[in-house]
Amino acid sequence: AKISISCGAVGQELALCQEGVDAWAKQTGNEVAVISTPNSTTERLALYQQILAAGSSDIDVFQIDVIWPGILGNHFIDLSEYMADEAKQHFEAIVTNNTFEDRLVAMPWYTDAGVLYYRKDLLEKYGENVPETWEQLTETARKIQEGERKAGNDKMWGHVFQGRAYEGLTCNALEWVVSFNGGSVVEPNGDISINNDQAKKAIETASNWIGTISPEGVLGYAEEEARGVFQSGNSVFMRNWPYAWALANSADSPVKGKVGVAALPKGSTDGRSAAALGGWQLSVSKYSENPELAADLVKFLTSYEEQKRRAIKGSYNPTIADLYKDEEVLSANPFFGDLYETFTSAAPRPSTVTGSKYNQVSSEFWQAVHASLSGSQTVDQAITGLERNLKRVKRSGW
Amino acid sequence: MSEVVLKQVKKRFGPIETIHGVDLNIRDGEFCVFVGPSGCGKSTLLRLIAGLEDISDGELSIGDEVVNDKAPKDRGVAMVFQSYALYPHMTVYENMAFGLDLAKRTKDEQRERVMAAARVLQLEELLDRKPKELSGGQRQRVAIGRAIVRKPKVFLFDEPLSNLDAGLRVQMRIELTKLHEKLKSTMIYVTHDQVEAMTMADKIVVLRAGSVEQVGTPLELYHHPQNQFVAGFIGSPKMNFVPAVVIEVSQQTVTVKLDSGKEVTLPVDGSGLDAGDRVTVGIRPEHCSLADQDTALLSGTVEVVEHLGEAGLVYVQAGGDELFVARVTGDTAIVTGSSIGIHARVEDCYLFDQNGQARRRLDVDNEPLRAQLATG
Amino acid sequence: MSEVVLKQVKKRFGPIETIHGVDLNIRDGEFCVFVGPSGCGKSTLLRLIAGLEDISDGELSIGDEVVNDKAPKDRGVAMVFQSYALYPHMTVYENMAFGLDLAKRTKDEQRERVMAAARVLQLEELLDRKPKELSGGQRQRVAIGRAIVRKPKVFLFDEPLSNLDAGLRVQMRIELTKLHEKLKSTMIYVTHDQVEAMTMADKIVVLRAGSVEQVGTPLELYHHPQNQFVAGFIGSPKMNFVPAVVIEVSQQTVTVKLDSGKEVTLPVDGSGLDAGDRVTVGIRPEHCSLADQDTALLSGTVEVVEHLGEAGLVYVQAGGDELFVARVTGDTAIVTGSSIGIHARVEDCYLFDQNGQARRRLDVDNEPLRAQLATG
Amino acid sequence: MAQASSLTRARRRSAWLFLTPMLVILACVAGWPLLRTFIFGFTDANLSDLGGYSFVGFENFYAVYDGEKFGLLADPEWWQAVWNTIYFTVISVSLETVLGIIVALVLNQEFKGRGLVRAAVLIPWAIPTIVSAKMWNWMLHDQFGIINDLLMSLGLIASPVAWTANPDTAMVAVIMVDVWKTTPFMALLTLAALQMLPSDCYEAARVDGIHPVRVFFKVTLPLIKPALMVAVIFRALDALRVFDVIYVLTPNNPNTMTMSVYARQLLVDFQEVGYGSAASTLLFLVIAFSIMAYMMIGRVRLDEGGH
Amino acid sequence: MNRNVKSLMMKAGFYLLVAAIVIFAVFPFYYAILTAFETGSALFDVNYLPESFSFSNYLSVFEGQPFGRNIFNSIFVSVMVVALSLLMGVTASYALARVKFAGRGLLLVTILSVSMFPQVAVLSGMFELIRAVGLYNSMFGLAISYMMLTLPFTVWILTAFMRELPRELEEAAVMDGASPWTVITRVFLPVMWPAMVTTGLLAFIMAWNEFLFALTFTLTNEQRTVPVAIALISGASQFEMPWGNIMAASVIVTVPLIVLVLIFQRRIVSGLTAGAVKG
Ligand SMILES: Nc1ncnc2c1ncn2[C@@H]1O[C@H](COP(=O)(O)OP(=O)(O)OP(=O)(O)O)[C@@H](O)[C@H]1O
Ligand SMILES: Nc1ncnc2c1ncn2[C@@H]1O[C@H](COP(=O)(O)OP(=O)(O)OP(=O)(O)O)[C@@H](O)[C@H]1O
Ligand SMILES: [Mg+2]
Ligand SMILES: [Mg+2]
Repeated sequence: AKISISCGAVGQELALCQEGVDAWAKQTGNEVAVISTPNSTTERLALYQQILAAGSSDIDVFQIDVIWPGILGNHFIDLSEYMADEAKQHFEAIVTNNTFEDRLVAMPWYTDAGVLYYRKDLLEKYGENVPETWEQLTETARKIQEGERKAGNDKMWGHVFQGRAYEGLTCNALEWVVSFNGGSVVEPNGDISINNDQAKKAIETASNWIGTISPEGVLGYAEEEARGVFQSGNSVFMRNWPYAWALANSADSPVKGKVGVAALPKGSTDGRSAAALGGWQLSVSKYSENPELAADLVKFLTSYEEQKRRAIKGSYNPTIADLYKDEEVLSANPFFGDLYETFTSAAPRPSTVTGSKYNQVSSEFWQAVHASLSGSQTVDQAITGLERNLKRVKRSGW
Repeated sequence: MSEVVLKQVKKRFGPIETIHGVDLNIRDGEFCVFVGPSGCGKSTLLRLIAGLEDISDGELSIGDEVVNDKAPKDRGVAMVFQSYALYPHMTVYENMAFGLDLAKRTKDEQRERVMAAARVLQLEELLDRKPKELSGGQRQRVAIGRAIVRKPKVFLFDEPLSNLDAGLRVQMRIELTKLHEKLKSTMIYVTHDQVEAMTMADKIVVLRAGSVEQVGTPLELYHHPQNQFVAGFIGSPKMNFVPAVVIEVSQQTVTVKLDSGKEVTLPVDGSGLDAGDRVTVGIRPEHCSLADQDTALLSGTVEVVEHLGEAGLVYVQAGGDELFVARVTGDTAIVTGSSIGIHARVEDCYLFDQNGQARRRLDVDNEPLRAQLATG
Repeated sequence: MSEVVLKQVKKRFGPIETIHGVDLNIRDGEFCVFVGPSGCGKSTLLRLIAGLEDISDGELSIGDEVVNDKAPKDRGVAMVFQSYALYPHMTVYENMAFGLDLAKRTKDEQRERVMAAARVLQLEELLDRKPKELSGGQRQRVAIGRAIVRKPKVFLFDEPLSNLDAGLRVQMRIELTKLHEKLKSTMIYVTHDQVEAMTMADKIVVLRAGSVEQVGTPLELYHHPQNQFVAGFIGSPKMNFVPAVVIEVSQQTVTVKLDSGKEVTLPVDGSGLDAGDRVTVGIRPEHCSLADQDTALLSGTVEVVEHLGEAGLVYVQAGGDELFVARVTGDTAIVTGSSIGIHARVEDCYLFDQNGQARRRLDVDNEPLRAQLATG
Repeated sequence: MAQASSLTRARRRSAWLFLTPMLVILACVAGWPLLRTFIFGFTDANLSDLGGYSFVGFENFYAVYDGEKFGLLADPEWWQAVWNTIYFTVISVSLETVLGIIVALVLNQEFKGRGLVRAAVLIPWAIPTIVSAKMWNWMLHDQFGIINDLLMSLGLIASPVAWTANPDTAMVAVIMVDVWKTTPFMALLTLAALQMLPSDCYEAARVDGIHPVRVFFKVTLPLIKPALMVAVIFRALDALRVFDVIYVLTPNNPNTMTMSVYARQLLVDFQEVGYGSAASTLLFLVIAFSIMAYMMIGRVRLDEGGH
Repeated sequence: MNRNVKSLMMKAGFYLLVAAIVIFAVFPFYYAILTAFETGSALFDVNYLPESFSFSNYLSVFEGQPFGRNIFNSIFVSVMVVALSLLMGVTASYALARVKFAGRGLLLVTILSVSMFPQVAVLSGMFELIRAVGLYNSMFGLAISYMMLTLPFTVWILTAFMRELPRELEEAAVMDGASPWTVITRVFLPVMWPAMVTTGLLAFIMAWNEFLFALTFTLTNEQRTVPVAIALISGASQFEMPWGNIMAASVIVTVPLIVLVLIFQRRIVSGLTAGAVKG
């Protein structure tokens, strides 16, 4: 039979997927068509929505973002029928995230989490440690920024992150809020928890960065803009995803060899270090003509061996805990070991509980945060407004 | 059969009626000339016949068939537009061949016909030019060429020779007459040129402000205009009008007294006229001769003398509002300011009643008599 | 001062030279008429003077100043285009007022001038119409109106009256003449109308294929054409050319023998001519009279008789390639097919040598004699 | 002229014949999608389960529950979007029109290399919007963007401007990019209009010594007005529906959110097909109203020409 | 020689204006070309002149996806859309511009109203439609759906231009026995070249650059058009934006359009109706 799978856009990701798929095809004697989808997640989601809403069987296996199980869950089959056991080997947080209305609608494929990049050389130069708390980060950043500027680099900034009003800001802000023990905006039980002092404090802290240790432009930054600043050597810290590691250390990078990666700081000493959970899953469309075969393909692709291959070849973070102890994997990606904690305890966005309304929730959230950061609203106003809006969105329930 | 018959044809542009119920009967093969003042509706009439404008009211038939509702291309007419309307993107050759091409003539036939027309119109050297590279007269000839290659049943010419020089105009006139004789098509021709109208027409239609004033052969119009308008319109320079009072009416003559005091007896139909009626005497410039001041009909001071070469025109202040014009020989020695007397034979004079209607001239119809006079 | 002087002016369109070195001197305030066959370059000359076309070679000055490189607007000219060139989106009023606006005229003055022009041109009722709602002649009058409201130093008129009826044309002619007298502007005027040319011009320029053939006053051209072309071009119907052989040459006369065998002695300058030379005798139609076949210069059968009303044209097959045309009275009784003899006075004949160059006519200049003849 | 001659009727028949293919295609292609949007506007349809919707009347537009107002008409964000859109449209279309005319006038002149310049001018329009918007995003970057660099080295600004992030400049940036991108559209259409002008009345204007500026305003502009008006209508339509530029440059920024972005957010991001369709319908009405107003004010004649 | 100085200054001013326009229009494209030569961190530097000439970005565009095929698809679809739009646009605009009939204005407004819905709003309906007629994942489906974008535009623009043609031109053709179709094809079209070329070019570019429909109505790389192909280009991971490649791809896809403009702009010439009518 013929199965079609959407995975990745053009490039290395697609190539890796193709290899995996080919292996399965050879093994089972089936035919698989790999369908590439846009690199941009929003465009990818829009495309999926059209295809799924139309009940089209054109794609059997979908590669979905970690926040989509709730949005698209209705269109996917319950994978626990096929791989309940396998699911147990994967990080629990992700599996929970992928369980929508008691159905395992997606299998974890690879994960992602926010990390803190820092300039080893600069910290050393100013005799600072890697910050443990946001407060320390602020201090250190300010000090180094001032010092460097005096030394002539007037483009120097302390910290860059994703401040543009988009999903990335939700991740960033969620990390701040969680690290201050401010809850996860909407709790797993459906309660709207954002209006609390800890959360406000978290956002307040970040707001103070703008114009001091972070350029005003950070309000328009997504991942690549931030990386641009950091990689040009113009920032001490950067919050980003692990992908930036390889790039920052690439041959022509001005900061090659001067970069360190750490878990994100805690809110305060009693807070926790929180990284937003990212990553991709595989789902099977319920309109598929061959759901069993498709599920089998998913099983194959999310298996230990396949994830290992991808980790080694493409630095894709596995979702199976054991792989973080695998020698081969570790030698290919030394910082996997350091960040194991980060990956396992990554904070999922409240996407599963809010289901198809997640995007609305997220949008309200990033707007409120963006408003506070840009100073167009006080943190208090923004958060109160956010709570009200979320209640409105929730109305009769998620 | 390509008789063109108009019955009470009217045309309105929006609220304005431009053609007020025209009745006209143009026989098959006839050469019919439309004349009339600028803006009187000549072009509009042609466009109605061509089918380019809807007839607001009335009936138009071409060759026994009512064509009010027929598309222009089914009427079998060709037209030379007053504004030429050449195809700007086509060469002269293509412009002329276009209609033939559409009629699915063979390339050879097209070439033959176009070349023949080009020869007649002296356009042979310009066949590859685009309209914008032509002079005004050349464009006009292309427009003519486009119509004549098609050999339709009915030709409509809207001032086709107006931009040609006199010599060429004479040649074209002759060519069109030849064409008419050869094709025997019906031709309807608008012109402002008296010579064209007089020499080419089988029938002249005089229009005025959207109505037909008179229809007739050229000489009929010249000799027997129905009213002052037609009398003034046919003939160049135009007829002089001299006010007068009826003195005596007999069966075959009317005696009038001109404002100058002179009394003349004109051989015209006097029925209905009474002594004392105000009338107008018409005298054509070409019928004037110089005379002693006492024998002359009129006399006055010469205001302007125009020398045309072949003739001279003398403008005399003879008491009326307008100057009196007399045509004299080209070598005239009359000078401005001199006093002259003007005479005209009574049988050359026209008489119009108060309403501008002409009285029938009795002498002119007497053909044997006239012939006798002429040779005498 | 708005003298217009052309010195060896040439114009090429691409590779084709259209104007071949024209020298011309038009005095300030002069009324100069350009005539010539269709396509000879009249419009092009006007456009060169207006500055609409670049002069390829030579020098053009207006009022003492070389204007080759001056923009049209700085030349102080107004022009009536052969193709009218009206602004399609403006009403008649706006079309006429547009040129005035720039000169910062007050609205009142504009209105006054436009209304005056409209009155003269009989456009008063059409002031609110757009060009596309006008008849051909009405458009042409708007084009004239646009030029005359401006009162420039130099007027350029390109066949401005060609689409008007005879009556209106006479009126316009008079109005333009009046305008000329009032403004004393230099006027350059292209026309195909013999009457216009003869009556309006101070000076006529005869063009032929891009070159000047002759420049002179109307009567100069009529009586002393420099060559056969000019002779044929001035006068309508055109001059008849009869081949002949020189028999005898004296100081003041040349005796020639026509192909018909008749010998005539013409009062022309014979210097340079020799007995036996082939020459051409020119006889204008209006100088012909009927004569007995034996006293006549020529005789032949009548092929066509055209009745123009005021005159008749008789086309006679007299042996040559072309028909011989004679102008007779309007009431002529000559009929097709009859044999007639034609006579012309020797002092009315023209003589051209083998190259078409005219021999000086000695009699015509003798003004007292002619005056005597005329009144006699 | 109550009743037309059958000549006119035949002409009209052939006119309808000519119109038919276009109308059929349009009806086929656009009929169902538009109707569907319109209908969905009155339902509570959701993308996650498209089949199960019910009609809710005008609830998507306006409804009151427990004293709290719901629906688009009660949503300040919607009104903000409407205002943003209209602001954006008026400014950018005006700028584009003026610049487009200037560019067209230049391209209308004869000069060496005109063909190349014409091609060059069209480049902004030719680059896919998603690409060009991203490109501008890059160029407008506050730290390594070339625009800031340029302006700073020219001494026009003292410190880098965060063009897309700063609420004050976000709209400026968006308008700038849009003007850059779509001026060629206006320019090209204006150029076509200029080239189709009847040429001879310009000669009259030249001889009459009328100043070129005046000729432009009194002759050229009125003559190209019909084409220009249509070009402006389509530019305005596009601007009123603007999406890509804003979506890429300043996504989710309430200062630049337009009606289309708003509708797209509902339809795609929030999966609220019903609500989103209602927004689209409302958007349609706003556009229709704006365009009608424009055609009224600009005296666009729809019924001109022909006989 | 005051005048000469003045005219020289005018000329200089004119060319300055031309230069300004060209720079304004081309600079971002130039920047794209520059970027396409760059790799890695060089992207984050501001430079005005190329510092390296590496064609690796151009080459890698063609790796991993059938970019050549995508270009072909785009050409195919765009040509088809332009041909159909112009064909139907020109006939419809003849009817709308040159025949008076009741409801003409209304019809025009109706046609226009098609362009008043945002593209996303019609996406779903169009998707259903395309699938229903079995044209999903096919060039033809795409072309049909683009008609919705280009037809109203073409019809309106051509109508506006067609109205301005001299009436006598049509009449002359009618007298020559031309049917309306002949009038359109053999008389109007040749003098409408500037308008046709312009609308054609604009419609071509619209179709060429359309993204949303192209993305949604095609599934496989072999059927996709260029903008989608560009959107598919990705870096080593989800977040990395492979600027060099994207710019290279953009440059590649813009070149055919430039060539197209260079070829067709010759047709945008003035004075096509010169000499047609008098008055
Ligand atoms: N489209 C139109 N709308 C309104 N009036 C018009 C229209 N066309 C012509 N007219 C008017 O109708 C009258 C007749 O016009 P027509 O063109 O038939 O005149 P004409 O006799 O040909 O004159 P000319 O000798 O000047 O060409 C004119 O007064 C003209 O102004
Ligand atoms: N743009 C052009 N390109 C090439 N040849 C041209 C151009 N314009 C005019 N000509 C040619 O130049 C010659 C002179 O044209 P012009 O218009 O001056 O003639 P004209 O004397 O005004 O004739 P008419 O009395 O017919 O108006 C003609 O033979 C014409 O074909
Ligand atoms: Mg007329
Ligand atoms: Mg001319």
